[in-house]
Amino acid sequence: MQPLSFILTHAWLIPVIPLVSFLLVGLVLRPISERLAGAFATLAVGTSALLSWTLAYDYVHLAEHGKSLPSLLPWSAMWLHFQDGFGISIGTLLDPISVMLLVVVTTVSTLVHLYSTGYMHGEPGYARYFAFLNLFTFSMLGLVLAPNLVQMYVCWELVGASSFFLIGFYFEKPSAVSASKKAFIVTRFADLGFFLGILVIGFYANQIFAAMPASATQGLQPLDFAFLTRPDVLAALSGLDVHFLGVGVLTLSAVLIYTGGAGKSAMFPLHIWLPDAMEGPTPVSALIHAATMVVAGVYLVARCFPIFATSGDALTVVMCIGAFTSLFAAVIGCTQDDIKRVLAFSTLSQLGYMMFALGVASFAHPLGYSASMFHLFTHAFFKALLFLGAGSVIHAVHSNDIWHMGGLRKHMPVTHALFLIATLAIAGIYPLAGFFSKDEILAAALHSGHTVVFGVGLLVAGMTAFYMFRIYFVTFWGEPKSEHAHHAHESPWIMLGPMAFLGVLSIGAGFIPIPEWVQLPGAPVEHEGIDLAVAIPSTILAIAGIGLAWLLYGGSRDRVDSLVAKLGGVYTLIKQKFYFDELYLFVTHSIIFRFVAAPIAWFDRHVVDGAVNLSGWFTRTTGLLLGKLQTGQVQTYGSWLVSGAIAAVVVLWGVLKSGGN
Amino acid sequence: MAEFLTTHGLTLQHWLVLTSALFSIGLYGMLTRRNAVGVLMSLELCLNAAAVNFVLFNRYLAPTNLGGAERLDGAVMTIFVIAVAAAEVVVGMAIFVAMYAERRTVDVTRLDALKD
Amino acid sequence: MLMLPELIVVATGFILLVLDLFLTEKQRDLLVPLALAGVAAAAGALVLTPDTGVLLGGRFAMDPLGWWFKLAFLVAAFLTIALTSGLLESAAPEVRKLHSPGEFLTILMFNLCGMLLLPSTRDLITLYVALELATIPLFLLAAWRRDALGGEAGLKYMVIGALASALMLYGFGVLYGLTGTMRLDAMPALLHADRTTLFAAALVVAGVGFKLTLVPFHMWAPEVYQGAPPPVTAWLSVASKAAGLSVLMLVLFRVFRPFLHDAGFAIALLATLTMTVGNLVAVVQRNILRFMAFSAISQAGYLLLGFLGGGSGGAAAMVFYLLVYVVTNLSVFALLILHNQQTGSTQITDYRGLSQLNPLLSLAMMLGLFGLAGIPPLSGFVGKFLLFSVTAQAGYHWLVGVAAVNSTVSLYYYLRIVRQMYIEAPAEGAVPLKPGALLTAALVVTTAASMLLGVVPTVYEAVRVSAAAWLQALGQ
Amino acid sequence: MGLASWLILLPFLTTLGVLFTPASRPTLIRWVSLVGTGAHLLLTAFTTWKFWEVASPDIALAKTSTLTKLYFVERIPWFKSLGVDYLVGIDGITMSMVILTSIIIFTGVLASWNVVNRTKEFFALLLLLVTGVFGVFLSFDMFLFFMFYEVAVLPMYLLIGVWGTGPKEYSAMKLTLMLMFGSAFILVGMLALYHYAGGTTFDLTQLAQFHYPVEMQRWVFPLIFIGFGVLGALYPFHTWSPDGHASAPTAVSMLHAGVLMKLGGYGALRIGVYLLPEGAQYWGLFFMALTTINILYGAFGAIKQTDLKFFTAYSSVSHCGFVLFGVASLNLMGFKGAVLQMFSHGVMTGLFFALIGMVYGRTHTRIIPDMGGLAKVMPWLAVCFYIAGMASLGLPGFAGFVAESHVFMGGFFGNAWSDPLATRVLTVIATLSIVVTAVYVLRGLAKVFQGPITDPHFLELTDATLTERLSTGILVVTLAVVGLVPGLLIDLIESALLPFVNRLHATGALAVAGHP
Repeated sequence: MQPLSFILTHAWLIPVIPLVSFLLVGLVLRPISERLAGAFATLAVGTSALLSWTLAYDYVHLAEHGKSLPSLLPWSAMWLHFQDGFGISIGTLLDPISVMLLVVVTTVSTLVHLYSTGYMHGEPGYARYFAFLNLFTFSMLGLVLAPNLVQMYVCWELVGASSFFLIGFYFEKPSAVSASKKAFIVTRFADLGFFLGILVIGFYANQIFAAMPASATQGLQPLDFAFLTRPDVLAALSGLDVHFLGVGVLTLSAVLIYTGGAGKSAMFPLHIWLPDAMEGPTPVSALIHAATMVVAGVYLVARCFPIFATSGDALTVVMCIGAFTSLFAAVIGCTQDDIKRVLAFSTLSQLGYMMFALGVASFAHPLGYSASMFHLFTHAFFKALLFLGAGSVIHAVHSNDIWHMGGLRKHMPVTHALFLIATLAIAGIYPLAGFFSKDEILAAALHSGHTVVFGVGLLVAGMTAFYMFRIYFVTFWGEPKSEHAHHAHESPWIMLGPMAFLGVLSIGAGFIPIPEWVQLPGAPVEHEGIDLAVAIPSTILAIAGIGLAWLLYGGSRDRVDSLVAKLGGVYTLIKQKFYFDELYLFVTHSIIFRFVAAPIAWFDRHVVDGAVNLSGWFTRTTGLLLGKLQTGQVQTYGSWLVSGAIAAVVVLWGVLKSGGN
Repeated sequence: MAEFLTTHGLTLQHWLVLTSALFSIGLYGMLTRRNAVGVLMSLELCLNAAAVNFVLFNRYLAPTNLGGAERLDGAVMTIFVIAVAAAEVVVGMAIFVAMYAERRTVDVTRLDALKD
Repeated sequence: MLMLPELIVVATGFILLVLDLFLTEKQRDLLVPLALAGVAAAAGALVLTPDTGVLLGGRFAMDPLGWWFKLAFLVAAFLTIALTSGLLESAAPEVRKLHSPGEFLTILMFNLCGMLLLPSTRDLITLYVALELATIPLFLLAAWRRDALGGEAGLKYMVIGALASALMLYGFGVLYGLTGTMRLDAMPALLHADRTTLFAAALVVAGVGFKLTLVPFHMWAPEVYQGAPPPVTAWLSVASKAAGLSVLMLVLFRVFRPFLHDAGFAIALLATLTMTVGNLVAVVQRNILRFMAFSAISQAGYLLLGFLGGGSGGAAAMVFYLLVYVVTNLSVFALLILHNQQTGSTQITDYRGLSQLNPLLSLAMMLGLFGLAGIPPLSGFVGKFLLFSVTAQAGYHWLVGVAAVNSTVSLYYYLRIVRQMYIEAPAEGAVPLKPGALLTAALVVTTAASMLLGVVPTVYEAVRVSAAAWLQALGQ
Repeated sequence: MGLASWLILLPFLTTLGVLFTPASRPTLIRWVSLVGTGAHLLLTAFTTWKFWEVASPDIALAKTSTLTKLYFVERIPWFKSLGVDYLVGIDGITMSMVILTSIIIFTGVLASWNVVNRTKEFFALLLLLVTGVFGVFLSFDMFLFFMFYEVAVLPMYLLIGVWGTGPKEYSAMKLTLMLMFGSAFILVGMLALYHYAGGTTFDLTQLAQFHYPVEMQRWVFPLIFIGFGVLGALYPFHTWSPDGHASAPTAVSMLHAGVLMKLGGYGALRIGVYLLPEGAQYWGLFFMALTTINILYGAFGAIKQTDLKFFTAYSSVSHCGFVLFGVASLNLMGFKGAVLQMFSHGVMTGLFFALIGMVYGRTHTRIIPDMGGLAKVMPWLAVCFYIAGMASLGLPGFAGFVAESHVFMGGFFGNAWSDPLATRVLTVIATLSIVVTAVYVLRGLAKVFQGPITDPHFLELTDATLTERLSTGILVVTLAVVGLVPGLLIDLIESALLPFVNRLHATGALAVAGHP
């Protein structure tokens, strides 16, 4: 094998550049000039993007004929040393999925940075915004390149934190503040599962690791993916006769790790934070809450896929929850009025798609794995485009409510065209990107024998087309419904440029042979072209969805209103997102805060501290009572003295008779 | 003298009963007399009971196992006790007089300015 | 030669008495330096005195530990006189002045002499006489100010003192009867652990307990401490307690040594009771003299711990702690006397804001209080630590716990005073205290000693050597 | 005189320097303190470097040793007949704690720059306190250790009582008494240790070679652990902490939460586990359970607090629980986690209290609901606060994560003497705190710094001054450096902790049956 190229051995540069830029922008440039800070940050991420394209190019050319792409660890260093034979290194793991995501993240991030220089122009905290974007990019890249669970977890938390700061960017707005808290806490809760998963698997992997001869574990650590996904290790793990609540170690840890992924990827029932996260600036939503961070969960499952696949049960969980989420979110998406929230629910739905795609995969039928990654790839572009388009619209209309828009296709033709492309892409219309990946997912579901899931997928495909065109029609067609909509202006080129670039990718990404490159290691190649048995029904359903949307929303609002009236309570239930937010609020505030936190605070102040004060009181009171013996009567004192002498006699008799001789 | 006592059946025990009784009466007096002078007198009883003890033990027990000057230790002690008791009474009376000048009473139960 | 310190003290007493007759009011100011010189001379003589030797046919003897006790008495006397100087001099404020300085000092000297004799006594007669000499003059001193409170204090002290001495005397009598000898050293071999012996022991302990303010023989203490003039209280709290300890050591180590080990539980009980009651009641006191009384009671409880196990380590710990206690307690009393002398108050709350008026004096007082509480690096800590260590060595781990918790409680009340001095603001119109030269010197000496004893091990090591030699001599 | 002694002496000399500076020149007093503590920081850096030079070749040795090797040992016989020595030395744990203390006191002096009332006494007491702290960390003679321990605790009374706020006398008294109450337990345990070993030495290194009877270990260990636990805010002996911290002035809170509370964990480890391995084995699970309560209880308690200082104090209860939890988990990772957590919590909570003081100095309120939107007017403080908050909820990249991950790994990996299922369940319960912590930290900070400005007066407030920036900056950088390059600290402490583990194993496994 030829020596690796410079960028492959120095892949760490890609995340480090944004990190350095974050520090520079945050500490040095921000006070000097906001514009400069923004430009610098953009430039830094751009450099990373260029580097990752170069890297991807070099990496793809590593493939030898007939073989899948190699998994490389060109650089790593010990970071956290727990005990002998159990440490955590940091490094850059290069394999098909990480390289793919590297490209996606840096590309979208660069475009979002560019877009933001226009979108955020004049906002207070402009430089802060870019600093956090840089931080996010760094963390996300670190996550992507993680060669072990702990680095993944570390970066996982960091993306969570940067997401928190970006959602709460408008920190004077209470809704933004609470949305950011919610996002952080919900994902944190999920990360607890992830962390426990690491603990569980770390413990047993460490045992297995220690039992192996040193030669077999050369250069590895127990939590490295390279170790954990080795067949012999997996066999040993699944062979362990340790159960907790009837669940084996492997399944338990897989499910726990999945919990983390489910939190980040907002799977049901941890989905509640994502719609609220739309309180952040729209470019942030595009980058973090559509294209990159939220797919980290999918990425995690893909990364640990051999563990899930060996467990089997865990994969079923992934599949069921993924399928359910995709349907659930699609249903809610049909009723929302906030353009960004609709997009958020669509993101949820698409993430569910990716998840169940992984769920249906197996070593025998690895197609779902490739399909999921493929969909992740394409989705990043068109969803980012949708968000940026929405941002452009919001920028013009100063509102998120689709019912305040309307007729914008005339005022904002470029935005309209690009938005339409993205909408078609997500609806899965040939030959746009979404079609290919969605088709592959459905095919994977069908071919692996999961017909129910396949059915759900089809249904969701149709619904996706429906609700996406719903917002498209309401926003861009009809009459302007507000003063702002009348006077809307097209956005500047600094915003349109990145959108156009994404538009090109939304059209063309389907032709990039991701499934060929991204193969489940150790499984047979199962890639096939377009399967008409899947493509035809899905396209039909998509078109049906578009048609329905046209029917309902293409013209006046009356039809919708009458339909809503007919649906009645069901509609309200859906529109209120099945009252999940309220449920969570109830559980946290009314149960945990009121019945756990408040009683503990009370208990501490009154019982525990009360006991301390009581002992003080007791001391004083005893002192007072004993002091009362000082009556001032000398003869009483004399009596005490005499009785004391008598008592001494008695005690001495007792002690020396019993204890002595 | 010794023969007289022993022939009349008086043993050490009898004497000890006497001194114990004396001592107890003294104690009782000290703890119950309201008049300070009465307290002092009771004290004398106590001290004297103890002093008599020394004489008794000297008489009955000590000479049997000791020689020389120490044979008289008990009696010597008694003399010292008497002397000390006198000193004690003197001091006590001095204080009482001073007290009386100040308070116009020597009732010990009314001396309770100092207490908690 | 062996008795030289005592003789010097007695001589000083007589000289003072006689001089007093011939001096004018003004000239009497010379008496204090004279008394100090006498005590210093006695101390000098003590240094030259060998620490073993016998006089008067074995009725008086020097022993290594007795030497330390005598040193403690002399140091206490010297410091007390220095602290009292302000009240004895003719320029003192009339209300709080101690009249007839010559007589006062004479009586103090005789009292001191009695105490000096105590550790050297070797038979019941000398012991009794010395003990009474160490006690009776105190009644007078307590009632020195012939006001209502002083008189009451003196009377109560006298009544209880007489009662205690009667009990003890009775106990002595029983001991004599049991052994037929007055010689303390001859007794252990003749005693058996029968009920009568224990009865005698209990009576003796009750008598000594009065002097050492052990609970429940302590009840006179707060009253007397409160009613007596503060310098007398200071003297009482250190010298009388030292005298009590020396008698108790004499009795327990010389006479009842065969039972000492087995009586451990009784001692532990007495110690627990003493420190606990002393501490608990001290917590609620408002008068600083009463407060010091209860504090002193609890300190006696700690002292008692040294008897556990009956080893030389315990003896050394007690003597060392006694030395520490003498200087530390007197350093506290220095300020207390000064404060009382210049404000007339004995209320704890009247110390408020003192640190802002007299920062250095307050610092000294705080260090003294912390020393009493046993806070390192003050010597009080080392002293307590040694006692606790003895307790642990004797196997009474629970008692270490009790004592340590008691220390915590005691810290509470010592901190109450610190709080007044440091945290509260001074009262309107409060003026700084103006200490005299002698008092200042005494304060410096006590404070320095209370710090150095804990840091420089020389004194402790010397006491330890003495104790070992002493116990070895006893064992023969 | 060697480095170890200088580390103790320097703050003491600074104390004297302050005492001999006239009270009428407060600025000079501040500068004397700053220069003294700054010099100490340099000395610490130098010592660390020296230590690293001499200690790093010995790491391999530690893997099999049952005795922690000391460096820069100085021994001067003191109370010879008792076997008390002036014995100071440095090992990895000590070194890391000295670094922590040195940083905290330096920043603490900076944070107290605006103490105007009785400046001289304030700084003198502060420096005296810190002398005691250094003494505790550096001494290896139990007598000396205990002596310094009390020296470190007592000045707190005056510092809180005189310069505090709110019910300061009550808080100061409660704090002092509870800590002294704890030290009563320690004293009992210590004397037992001394006498069972023959009563000839207090030298920890020599006592460590003595094998105590198992029965004795079983009753002494809880005394030691609880005694030190009081200072380490062990439930239910932690209630001095909220009141004390709430009343204390800024630098005192910093020192107290940052350093003094560490003495608890340090003592439990150094004396409890080191000398009484079998006692530790017997009680490990019990204390793991108790500290699990600690962790969650503190965290839940913090949710409902409205005073920023109470809030931080409860959070400290929770975080100090991690320290003791790590100690109780009886394995290398747990021990390392405990020491790391001591360090990280020290810095983090020091930062917290420094910031609270700064915010309070501006808004004159610490009540969370009264504040809002402060990030707009004091961005520096807000950023630092968020960093402290993120560090406290264990965000990777800061020292807290390194420590917590060790502690949890340690707890989950368990030990041979506790029921494995129980330790794991307890660990899982304890990990819940990372969510609860996020809840209270974010709720609290969001209210204070985010949202609309609640009081128009706030608009006139200013951001951090230069000294404030310096002190907070140092702490933030420390948090980040340890978080990003944990090896710096881990390598320092690991060789010191390996013998602890070896000792536990050398005693031979005891029967698991008969647990308390």
